Amino acid sequence: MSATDAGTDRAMLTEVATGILRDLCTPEDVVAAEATGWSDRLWGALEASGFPYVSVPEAAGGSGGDVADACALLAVAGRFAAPVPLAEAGLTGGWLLASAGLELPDGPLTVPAGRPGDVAALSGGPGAWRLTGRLTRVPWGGRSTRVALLATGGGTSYVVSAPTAAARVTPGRNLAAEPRDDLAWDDVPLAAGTVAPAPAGVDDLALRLRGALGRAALISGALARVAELTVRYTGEREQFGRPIARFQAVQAHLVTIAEEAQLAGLAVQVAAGNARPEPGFFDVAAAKAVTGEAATVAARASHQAHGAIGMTKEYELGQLTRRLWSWRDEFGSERYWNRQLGRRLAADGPDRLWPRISTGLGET
Amino acid sequence: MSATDAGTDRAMLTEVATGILRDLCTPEDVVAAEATGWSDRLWGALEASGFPYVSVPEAAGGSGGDVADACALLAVAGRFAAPVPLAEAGLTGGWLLASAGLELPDGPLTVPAGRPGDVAALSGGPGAWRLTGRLTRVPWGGRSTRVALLATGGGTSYVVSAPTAAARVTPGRNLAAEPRDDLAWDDVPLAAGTVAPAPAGVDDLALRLRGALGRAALISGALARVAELTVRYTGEREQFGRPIARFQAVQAHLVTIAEEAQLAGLAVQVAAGNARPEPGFFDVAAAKAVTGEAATVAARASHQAHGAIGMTKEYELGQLTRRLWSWRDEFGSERYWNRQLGRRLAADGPDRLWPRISTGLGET
Amino acid sequence: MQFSATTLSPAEEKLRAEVRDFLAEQLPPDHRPALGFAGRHDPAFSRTLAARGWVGMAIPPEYGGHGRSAVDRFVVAEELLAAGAPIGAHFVADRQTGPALLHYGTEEQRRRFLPGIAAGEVYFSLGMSEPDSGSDLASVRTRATKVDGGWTVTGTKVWTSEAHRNHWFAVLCRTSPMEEGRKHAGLSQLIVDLHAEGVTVSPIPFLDGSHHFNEVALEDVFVPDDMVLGEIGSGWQQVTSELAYERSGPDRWLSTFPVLREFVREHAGPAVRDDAAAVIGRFAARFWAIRQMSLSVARALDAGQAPAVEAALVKEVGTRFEQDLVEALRVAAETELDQGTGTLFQRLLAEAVLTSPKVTLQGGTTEILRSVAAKGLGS
Amino acid sequence: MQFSATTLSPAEEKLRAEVRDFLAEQLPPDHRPALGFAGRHDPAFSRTLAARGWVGMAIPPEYGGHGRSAVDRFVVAEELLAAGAPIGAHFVADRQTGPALLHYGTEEQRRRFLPGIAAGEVYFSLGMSEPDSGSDLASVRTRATKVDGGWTVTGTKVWTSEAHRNHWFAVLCRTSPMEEGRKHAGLSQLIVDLHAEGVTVSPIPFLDGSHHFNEVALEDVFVPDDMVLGEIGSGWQQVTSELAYERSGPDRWLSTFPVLREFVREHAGPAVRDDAAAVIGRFAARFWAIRQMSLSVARALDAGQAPAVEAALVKEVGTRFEQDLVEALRVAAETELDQGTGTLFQRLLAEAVLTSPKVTLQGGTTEILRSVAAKGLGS
Repeated sequence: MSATDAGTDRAMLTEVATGILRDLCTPEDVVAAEATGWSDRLWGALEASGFPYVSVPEAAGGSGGDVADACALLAVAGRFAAPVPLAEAGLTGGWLLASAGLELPDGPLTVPAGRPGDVAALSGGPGAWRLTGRLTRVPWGGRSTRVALLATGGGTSYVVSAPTAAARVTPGRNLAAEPRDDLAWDDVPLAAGTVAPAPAGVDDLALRLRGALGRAALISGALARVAELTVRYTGEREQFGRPIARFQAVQAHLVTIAEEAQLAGLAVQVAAGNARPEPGFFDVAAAKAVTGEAATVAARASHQAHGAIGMTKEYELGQLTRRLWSWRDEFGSERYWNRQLGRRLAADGPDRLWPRISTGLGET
Repeated sequence: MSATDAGTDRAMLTEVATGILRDLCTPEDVVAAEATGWSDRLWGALEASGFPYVSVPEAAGGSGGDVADACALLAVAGRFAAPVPLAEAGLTGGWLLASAGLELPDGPLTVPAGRPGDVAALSGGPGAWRLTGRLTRVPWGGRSTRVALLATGGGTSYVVSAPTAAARVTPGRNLAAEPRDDLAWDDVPLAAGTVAPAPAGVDDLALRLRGALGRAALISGALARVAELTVRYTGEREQFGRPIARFQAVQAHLVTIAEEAQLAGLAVQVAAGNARPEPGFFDVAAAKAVTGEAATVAARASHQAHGAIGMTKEYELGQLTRRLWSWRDEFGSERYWNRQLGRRLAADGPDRLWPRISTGLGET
Repeated sequence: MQFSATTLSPAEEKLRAEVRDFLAEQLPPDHRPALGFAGRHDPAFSRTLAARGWVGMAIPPEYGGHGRSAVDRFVVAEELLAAGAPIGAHFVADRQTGPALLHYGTEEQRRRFLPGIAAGEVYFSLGMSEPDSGSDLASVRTRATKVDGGWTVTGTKVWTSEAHRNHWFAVLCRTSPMEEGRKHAGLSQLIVDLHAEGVTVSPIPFLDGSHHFNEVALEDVFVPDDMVLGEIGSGWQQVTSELAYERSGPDRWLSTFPVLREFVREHAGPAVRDDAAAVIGRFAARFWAIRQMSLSVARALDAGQAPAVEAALVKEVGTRFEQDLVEALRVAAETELDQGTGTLFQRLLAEAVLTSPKVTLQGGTTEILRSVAAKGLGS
Repeated sequence: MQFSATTLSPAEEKLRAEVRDFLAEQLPPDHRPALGFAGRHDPAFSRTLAARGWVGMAIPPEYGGHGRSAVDRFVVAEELLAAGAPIGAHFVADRQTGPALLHYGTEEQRRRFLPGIAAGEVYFSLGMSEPDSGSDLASVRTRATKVDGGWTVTGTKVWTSEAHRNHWFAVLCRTSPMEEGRKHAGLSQLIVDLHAEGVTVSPIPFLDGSHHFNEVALEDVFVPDDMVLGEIGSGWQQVTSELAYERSGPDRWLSTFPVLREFVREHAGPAVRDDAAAVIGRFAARFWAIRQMSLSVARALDAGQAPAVEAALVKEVGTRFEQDLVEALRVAAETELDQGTGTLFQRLLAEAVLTSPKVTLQGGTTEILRSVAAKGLGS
């Protein structure tokens, strides 16, 4: 897939990605990958087509395209519950490395989740950098080749492509058994070409915004699928002699799910579409808050509408809702982003509130 | 009505009160009283039967009975949306005066709502006390003869029976048009026998707990009536050829209302029954929080089940819900009490949580 | 069913800026905002707005209107509502009656009514609800009997907004007896002069004490043949499509916005409490997202689509959202409510608490909307 | 419908104190609490508890039980649940099968099963749900055919809790063909040995990865006549009254209590944040009030009443409350969830998030309960 396609034809991008995932990421494949949270075959196919580095410029070794392309791709990944670190690649880790002119690695790349207490510091100076750091719950941390991170050295901020082979790994997982591993480096020497000063605007907040937008995109895709599954199930399943979708109580669930799924999908589309090139604070905060709440509300309604069948670990619904329950908290929960957003809006004052809500133009 | 009856036969007390209110406080009477928030005829009848000072000992000029009797009476008053300051009489104002050995006044008595910024201070000393104070949103403040309040003088706390005739009155009202007036005294001389030192345990918190319990009792009575009205209306009203109570969506509302009304009623019964003689902090905080939330949830569901008819000012439902929307905030909203309660429970630590929830014995 | 993100064109943004400038001139900084389209009936404001071309935007120029797109109308409506402008006089005629006349009216009716509507001078009410008919419109009992040159109408309509101030109302009535199994047949719409002989308008005092709704009794009211709207016998189809117009506009989710803005005013500055900040952020985020849904319906209408399910979803989510907002602000404020005293925020909140129950009932209850939407989802 | 406040007698309080002392001895201070009655299957604990007389409390002494009141059972159950004790082995037999055998069983069946149940040694599962039958129990397809000396049963049951660990299950099956208009007739209950020939138990892995539920396939399983529970043809009536037992006990609202307690532990002390305090206070207050509702049902049962509507209300409000609690704690915690790492609170919260969807489905869905309750309210 060439960069031009990725940038100009988002529909084709999602179509191709959907094709690959439909073949290689069936619900059975997702169940099979559960033990490790990882599908080698799927990652290989995605890598071969250049999907991990969509939105990273071709000049930097990526596949081209923009933030909206990356989010469209992540919505597809969310829909299929893909057990690979796609959100950690181009939109976040790839962006970070490319922004500093560092090389994209072979094999999976990941990023820190920006959790309280995470630290990364450099010592030694140019040509002899050494990394000491401790990062918690890094997505696919133990499975990745490198972690793209920001570290301070002598008061300056650097982008680092840190080798996971040199880290101590303490495995963890989220509710969907996706790897979330603690990584620690103790005074580890870094190879030449893996450290570079962070350009202006490339900082913790910018990375956090991209991380949050990526999770919002995954959530929106999963919710679209939850909505489809629930419509299908309630249309087929009969009780008391008619499809349960005819009962008012079930209709209420269906409508709730549809609303939340649509709100989530639109929020991500708008936030991603407004990125030029960086995603804006208001857009991302609002999109993550809206998708987080949507995940909660729609997951509850879909389980209620499905009844017992939805709670088997193998049924597709459960694969999706377990991810929704995890992704909503990662890179900031809805409460976190609501609070951040509210602080900013309160600081801006009442007369800027409506202009901010009503603009679709991505002011930050 | 003798004190013995009031104390020993709560069922008779509520039966007699219900009889009076059924006659003198019909929905039409409540509408008619709306302009002033006051029914002279009803107050006269209640006074003649000794109802205002239920729970104040006979020795102090009251009608006897206990806190649970007073709350049972207030539940009846709430049910009929009675436009008189019954909750401000025996349970709160009467208790305050009697506790300090002061005389109960002729005519309505009220108490401060304990709002932020309220102040009351004494100067002058025994025999020549003077009052300076500013109280906001005092229930029936302008309509009452006296306000029972706590004021500080020379570092000591006193109970005062303050004359409203000497106060500047700024009228206000709550959402149900019940008077909530600001009162101000500027260095007003107080008559002999209207000031006395506050005994131990008679303080702002104790008054606030009684005020909150009174509101909870009013709410529980109003909710019981809201539940009845909604069951009746949805059983009679037909749409699409059958009573709307047969639709699942309406059933959901009916069940919600019943649950909240029952929770509210039980919470008040338990909190009042546990008072021996003082209502406990946990009980009152929990009862006011539960009834406040119940008011919100049940009012919304009852309006949704009733449709348009519920929103005419004259229909009984609206008279009740407007009171619910006001009472839930008075003497501390559910959020206020949730927070106070949570602070206390957090301070007590995790191992005291279950014993505190499961005891019915009114520890404070 | 699909909502697609859309952004405003430069021309649409320019229109917005013009409306904002206009409102900044027209509304004093300390004006008490109206909550929703029914908030205040102000003919002078309606005429001034019309003079700028912002009433009758859906009406073609040959009838005195402006032939503007659904998105342009959306932009004007959202600015008016966010500012709490007093649009109660013309809004129903503009949103509902104008399009109905364009769809179903005779040429003569269009020439008679549309220019006045577009001028912000002719105001309509809706004559649908009756004492015994709520969501089940087919059960209306108002009856029109054919007489020479017209119809004689007898019956009672309730919840007729502003009937005491408006000029006309479109009355849904039975023009032939109900037949078993065909209860939607035999209904028609007549345009009735609210000042005609036999029409008695009585107030229905609303919860907050305001006079907005009325009972309108019709006793042998003569309605000439040329005041029949659409086909005799097609009233139910016409009215249910009218309900669709009501569903997804900014009036369905912006009514209580001014209360949030005033809450922000009370908490403005960098030292906002965590829980107040969380409420502000949550509702700002949802306003932003719901607005996108609603805007995308307008865009779809301009593209010639018929997004009925989408419109029902927007209304269902929007009106519940309005109530949730009021409740969340009430909890966060921890204050006592009084319509007459306190800060502007406190007074608006009191008004919103009293009026918000109606928003999930107008234009199809939550339950009806869910049924419409759920059926659409399954197909 | 009426709930009345009730307090515990000194004897009942003494029982509570004994149970608390027992649990303090049995459960190490750092034990991971089980969430709800299905939380952990521990035969040793069940036997120890039974030795204290706290299993089979509803069973009369002549069958090895203790003939205690509903309130006594309530007190024991709430203490066990609040402490997160591992009661999964005996709980269903104790709550459901014991009373069913007392009501419907033959003298022989009672003598055979009740002493073992009361000893905490004989465990039952429930055989109601099938792949195509959820709340609509009349649609079960498992079929029993009369043969010499008994019945041959064929069919598949799903969601059979702990079938891989328990001894028996009571199977609802069709013993005569469904007749049009009488779909509840022709159903019966048979007591089936989970280790009988033709019984195959396969795990249904639950969302949280645990093995609790099973599919139980029955292929020509022979059940002797003396294992028919109650009357042939009365299965539906028996089972629906069994559902009533399920409805209002402490197991319906206490499952997630240990998560709240651990949240308090994380925030213990005088400097608790406002929003954490508000969550703690809100849920403590509702626990206190819901407990009173549930207790009042137990008291009514002891007074010989049949509070079916009340029980449905308690379950409906209680199970939704459990889910609300989990969600509110999740929001307040602002943490990522992992069943295997973090503090005890975090691990329990992760478990609760994964398991809480089931609580509004077991023992009658929220929708069914609302229908039961709403009908009762109207009468």
